[in-house]
Amino acid sequence: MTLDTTVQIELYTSMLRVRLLEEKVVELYPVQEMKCPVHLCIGQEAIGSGVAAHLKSDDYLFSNHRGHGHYLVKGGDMRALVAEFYGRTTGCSKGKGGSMHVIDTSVGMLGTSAIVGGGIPMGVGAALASSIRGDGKISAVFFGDGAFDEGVFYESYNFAALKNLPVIFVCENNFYATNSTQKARHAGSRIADSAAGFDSKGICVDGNDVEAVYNAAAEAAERARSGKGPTLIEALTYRWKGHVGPGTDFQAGCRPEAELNAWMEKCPVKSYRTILIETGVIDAARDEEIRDTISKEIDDAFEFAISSPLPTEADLMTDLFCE
Amino acid sequence: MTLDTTVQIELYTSMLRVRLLEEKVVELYPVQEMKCPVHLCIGQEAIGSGVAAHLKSDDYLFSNHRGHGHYLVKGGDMRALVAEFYGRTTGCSKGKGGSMHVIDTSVGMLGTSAIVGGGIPMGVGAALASSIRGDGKISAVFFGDGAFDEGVFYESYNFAALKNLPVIFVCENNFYATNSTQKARHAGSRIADSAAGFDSKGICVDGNDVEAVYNAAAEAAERARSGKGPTLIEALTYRWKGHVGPGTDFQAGCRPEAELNAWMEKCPVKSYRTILIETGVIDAARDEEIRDTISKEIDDAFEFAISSPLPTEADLMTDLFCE
Amino acid sequence: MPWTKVYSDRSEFDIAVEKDPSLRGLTYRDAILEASTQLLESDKEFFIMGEGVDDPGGVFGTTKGLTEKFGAERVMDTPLAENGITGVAMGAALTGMRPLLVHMRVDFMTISLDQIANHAAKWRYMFGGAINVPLTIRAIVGRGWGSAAQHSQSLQAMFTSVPGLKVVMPATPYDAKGMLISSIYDDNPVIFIENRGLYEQVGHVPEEIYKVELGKGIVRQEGTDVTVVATSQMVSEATKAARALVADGISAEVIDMRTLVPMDKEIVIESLKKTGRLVIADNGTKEGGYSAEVAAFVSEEAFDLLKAPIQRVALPGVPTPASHVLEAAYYKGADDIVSAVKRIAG
Amino acid sequence: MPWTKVYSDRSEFDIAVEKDPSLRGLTYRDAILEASTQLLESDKEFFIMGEGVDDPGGVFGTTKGLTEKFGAERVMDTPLAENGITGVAMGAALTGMRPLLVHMRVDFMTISLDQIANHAAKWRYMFGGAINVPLTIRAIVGRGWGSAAQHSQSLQAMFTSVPGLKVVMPATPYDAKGMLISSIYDDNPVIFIENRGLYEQVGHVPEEIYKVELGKGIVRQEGTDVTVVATSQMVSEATKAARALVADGISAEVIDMRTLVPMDKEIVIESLKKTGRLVIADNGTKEGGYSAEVAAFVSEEAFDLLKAPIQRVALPGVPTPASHVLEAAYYKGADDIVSAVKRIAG
Ligand SMILES: Cc1ncc(C[n+]2csc(CCOP(=O)(O)OP(=O)(O)O)c2C)c(N)n1
Ligand SMILES: Cc1ncc(C[n+]2csc(CCOP(=O)(O)OP(=O)(O)O)c2C)c(N)n1
Ligand SMILES: [Mg+2]
Ligand SMILES: [Mg+2]
Repeated sequence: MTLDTTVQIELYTSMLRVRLLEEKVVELYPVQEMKCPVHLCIGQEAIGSGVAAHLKSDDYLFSNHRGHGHYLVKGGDMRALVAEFYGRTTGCSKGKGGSMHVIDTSVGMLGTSAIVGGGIPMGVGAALASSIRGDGKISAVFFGDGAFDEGVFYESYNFAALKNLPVIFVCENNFYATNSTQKARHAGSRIADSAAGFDSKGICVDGNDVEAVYNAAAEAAERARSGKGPTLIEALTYRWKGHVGPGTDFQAGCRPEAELNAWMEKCPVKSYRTILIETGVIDAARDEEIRDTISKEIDDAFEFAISSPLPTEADLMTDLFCE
Repeated sequence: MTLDTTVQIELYTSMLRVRLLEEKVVELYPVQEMKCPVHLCIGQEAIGSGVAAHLKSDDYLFSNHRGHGHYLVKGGDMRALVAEFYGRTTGCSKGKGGSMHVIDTSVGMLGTSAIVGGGIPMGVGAALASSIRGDGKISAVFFGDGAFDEGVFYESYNFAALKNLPVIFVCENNFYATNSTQKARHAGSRIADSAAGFDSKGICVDGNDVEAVYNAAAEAAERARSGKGPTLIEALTYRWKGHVGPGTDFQAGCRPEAELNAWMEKCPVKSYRTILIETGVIDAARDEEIRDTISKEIDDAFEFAISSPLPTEADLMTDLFCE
Repeated sequence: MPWTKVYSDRSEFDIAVEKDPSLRGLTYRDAILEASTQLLESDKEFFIMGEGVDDPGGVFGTTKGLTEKFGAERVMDTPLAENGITGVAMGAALTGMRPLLVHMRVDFMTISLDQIANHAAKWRYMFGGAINVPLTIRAIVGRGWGSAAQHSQSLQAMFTSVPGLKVVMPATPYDAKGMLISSIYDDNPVIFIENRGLYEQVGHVPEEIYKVELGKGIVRQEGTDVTVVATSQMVSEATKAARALVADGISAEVIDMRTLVPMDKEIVIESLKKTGRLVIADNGTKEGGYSAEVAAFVSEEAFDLLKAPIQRVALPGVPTPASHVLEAAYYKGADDIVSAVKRIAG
Repeated sequence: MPWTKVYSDRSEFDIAVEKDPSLRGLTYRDAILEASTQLLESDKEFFIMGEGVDDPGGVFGTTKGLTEKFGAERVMDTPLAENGITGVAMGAALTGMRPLLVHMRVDFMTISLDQIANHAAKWRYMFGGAINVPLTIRAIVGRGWGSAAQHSQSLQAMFTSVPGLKVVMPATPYDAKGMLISSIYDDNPVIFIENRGLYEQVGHVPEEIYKVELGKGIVRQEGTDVTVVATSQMVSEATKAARALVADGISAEVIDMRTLVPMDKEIVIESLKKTGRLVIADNGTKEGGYSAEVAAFVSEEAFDLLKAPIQRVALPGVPTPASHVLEAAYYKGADDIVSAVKRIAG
């Protein structure tokens, strides 16, 4: 299916926005003013962008420790995100969560769990709520191949399929959980196929091809909205940076450098840019324009964050219970 | 494959022994001297008998709340089992476990967990130990269709398949977890098929046909002993009594009476007896003889139990830690 | 007030009704069922899920008939997948619904502790108050019948040790209903703990929907010599003990904590001002149990009021044994409270 | 004795070595690594499993290089499946092997609490002593760097509240090695808790295999005015505090509990006989924490020795916040111990 150019530009912009934000984090992290671990999704941007294109603002999204991208593509406020990296009161979590815990309820982004697999059942629960209410909303939940190891994935998928809930499971298979390969953890190797065990639908897709992801998500969203239950999207991709932090990890022996290089060749942003330019959807000038707009937004967000107030000791005991 | 008559008689005797023991429990339970919940396996005897026929005395077995039969077929001491029902110091767990917690380490029966699914990873762990030691032992772990709901099943099977461990997973699918049907809990319906997701082997078998179970277990044991990893046996069967206690449950609306009746027609013990008599493996007299021997053993076990001492208060604080 | 009264058995309540015919007797079990029914009737955002909630027996009777009445979508049986299902309930709560998750036995909640302790308890704080978790989990604790180690724990301490969970243990039918309703309408995760030994207990329960404020203890029996701080089923044991102690000339004040977290420290301190002596009666394990926190806070914040050592009446530090002889030795009751009081009473 | 000494920083140890060149300095991290290495070398029944144990970084360095040296079967990376893997380790232990399961962060153990609390803790008692569970689980706790609510808990109270688990928290490199070896050879399940803040700490560690008996506390610093009972990383904070208090003319005795369960009550009581004053310093949450049990047992069994309220220095009852400002306010140290001592010191 050929996409509308508006959609194409949106997808490109969405990916680029995540990429440039993350690159800014890479640039500024060494200053040590973002005093929390950061898990970057550089190299994996196509997945969130392709899926989120099918989510309405009041649909739900749940994510994990590697959640900056998901937050942004769902429409989360960038200023509040960056302020959270900086531990400020203006952060989306008032500085209490840090980079691993970002939220924007105004756009249905209901949080990220840094416990591997922890967010999955919540996505199903939000879908259950929609199903009971009959409000037509759907949920998407993002998790890694590591989360596929966890029993909670199995329990959650079974429940979603059993009850035909409107939820999209998006497994970003980057072949590693920290430094442990998928082979070292999974007896089988085809994550998407496991949907068959639940008499449900699995789709394995090139996670670096944003249109492929878009198309898979279109089908999944359609299934969700029409009462056909969950879909398991397995999107194959690769993380460029180390598991945590702004640096690469091959030097430390975590992964083969050649493997990284091969995947960098398949950069989702760059390759889509090439396609869009080659097919005349955008030209270099338009690309510059898009980048410029994003860069300004990012600069503004960082400025906002850095100039925002830090919490004070008095904030320590607040926010535990809702009165 | 036609079985050796010795094996056939052993299988028959093994099932009958479990059946008669359980029937004795049914008879005496109302006296209220067995002061603990009992989960009877009447109707399901063929599974344990068929599988255990392939286990050596030093192979391992793990079981669940419905474990009397597994204990017996593995060679567990009957006196100690019954004494445990009666909460005596001579019980296999010195009265501390009750009917749900029986053990006989001398025959590799390493315990039963009453937490649904709880025993499954232990069976895998024992197999891991055998694999590390290279001692040639295998493990069998028995669990119900209810345990298939639990993430721990998934995690355990994945690990066993990943590491090619010598373990047999025996799922006794009696279609109910307490009063909840399999349909109400599983999105898929073919438990055995789920082994495919782990690139492993699943076998679905008529759990009321002891020779069918025997043959499936032969294959599973062979796989385990020859380094081919786990096998998932799904044995279809039915529980005759209520989930817990000696009575039937259809009166309370837990299950359709007709369903029970249909399954009672397929009684594993009776139908095998018919086959053995029809094929001349045993005659009525031999059958009587077998029953007699078993009945004596059972009477002896109950006498032993009832005449054994109860614990005293002083026993309360012992056995927590090994000094 | 009729609802502050603890009736140790049915006959006591019958006598009370003779005196005051306006009293409406309901068992603890039926109080839970009534609260659930009324919430289902009145609030579309409320629903119930749990293993066996649609069972003919209905989780010891507390959910009996609800699925027939309200449908399987609002009173939903679930697979045996405690961690996943807890996360599902939590996810629904995050969208603003008010799920009630039911566990037949608290023992199974250890499987879902990740969702409870790492997620439900932390979600609000971790996101700086941006979202609430109006999830209530009913946890049934207490003595079985030879049920042994894995089916009769009382794990309140596991929950009270995690900041972010409200933990309540109503001791009377009146409170069971009122506190269940309050828990559902509390925007925080609440662990609602019921001792199954209380299900047959009868007390006055108004027919209408009402709330009992969380976080407030209540004096069940006034006294001047010793304070007995009790939880759940130990409250009626404590009232029995207080009655027995009269014969020894000892006046015991019985406080029903009702809510374990947040703790009503004030009510304990006020009582100690009178009595100066403290016995804590809880049906959890003694070492590391909830009774430890009560003792600790008093020894820290109200030490000067104490005239004698604190005493704890709680379960010994072993798993529950099966044999009835051992079970009898394991569990504690009014006698043990009486002994504890006597050890420190003047 | 050189091994009873707590060196708050590297320079202190360097000075000690100048005086006694026979001292062998090792970090806490390397002490764990050395114990693990020697056990792998000497005992075929011992093996290690856990997420990332074969990582180039080696679980904060504590398992570094072991897989290369001993093979992936004896030092085994595992899937992220904490409950299942715990059961697997337990199953191996039931056959008599001595597995060491490693958790990079204790937070993940909530997922496996069923296997820990319902199974490992209960298996021996529940089967009347017929079988042992020689399983050791290393749980890493403590402060991160903006790691927030789900990656920096100190959940010792979750384990101490369940009968059947031994719980240890070595505070020095010497004890880390000796207690790890003792834990492995203990036939009971042991939760071996390490505060990552200790990894860089250096102390004397003998080269040979040796054991440090579980269940015994140790006096790290003698004193006469007040007893500071501390755990793990709070031990060095307490020694610092004791040193600071000298200036105020206060002599503090510092007790390192080392083993939380079973608790060495004797050592606390003996100290209180001298001091009559108690401060408890633990890096878990205060409410419902391990510090509560210490306070409770003292107020119950040694009340008459107390001359002043007990004080607890422990974490406030909220999840760990991320922002460094809040983190700084959240964690406790020597200063807080000094203040607590001063509040009650005569
Ligand atoms: C339950 C749990 N176990 C372990 C960890 C430590 N941990 C954090 S992220 C991670 C890897 C997760 O891998 P994956 O799910 O594939 O996501 P990715 O990092 O590749 O995006 C691990 C092991 C954790 N946070 N939670
Ligand atoms: C984790 C857990 N959840 C719930 C229960 C309560 N329970 C005990 S047995 C049982 C049913 C188990 O069904 P299945 O595994 O099919 O075994 P069956 O009883 O049919 O033999 C349930 C729900 C439990 N013991 N453990
Ligand atoms: Mg990954
Ligand atoms: Mg079943």
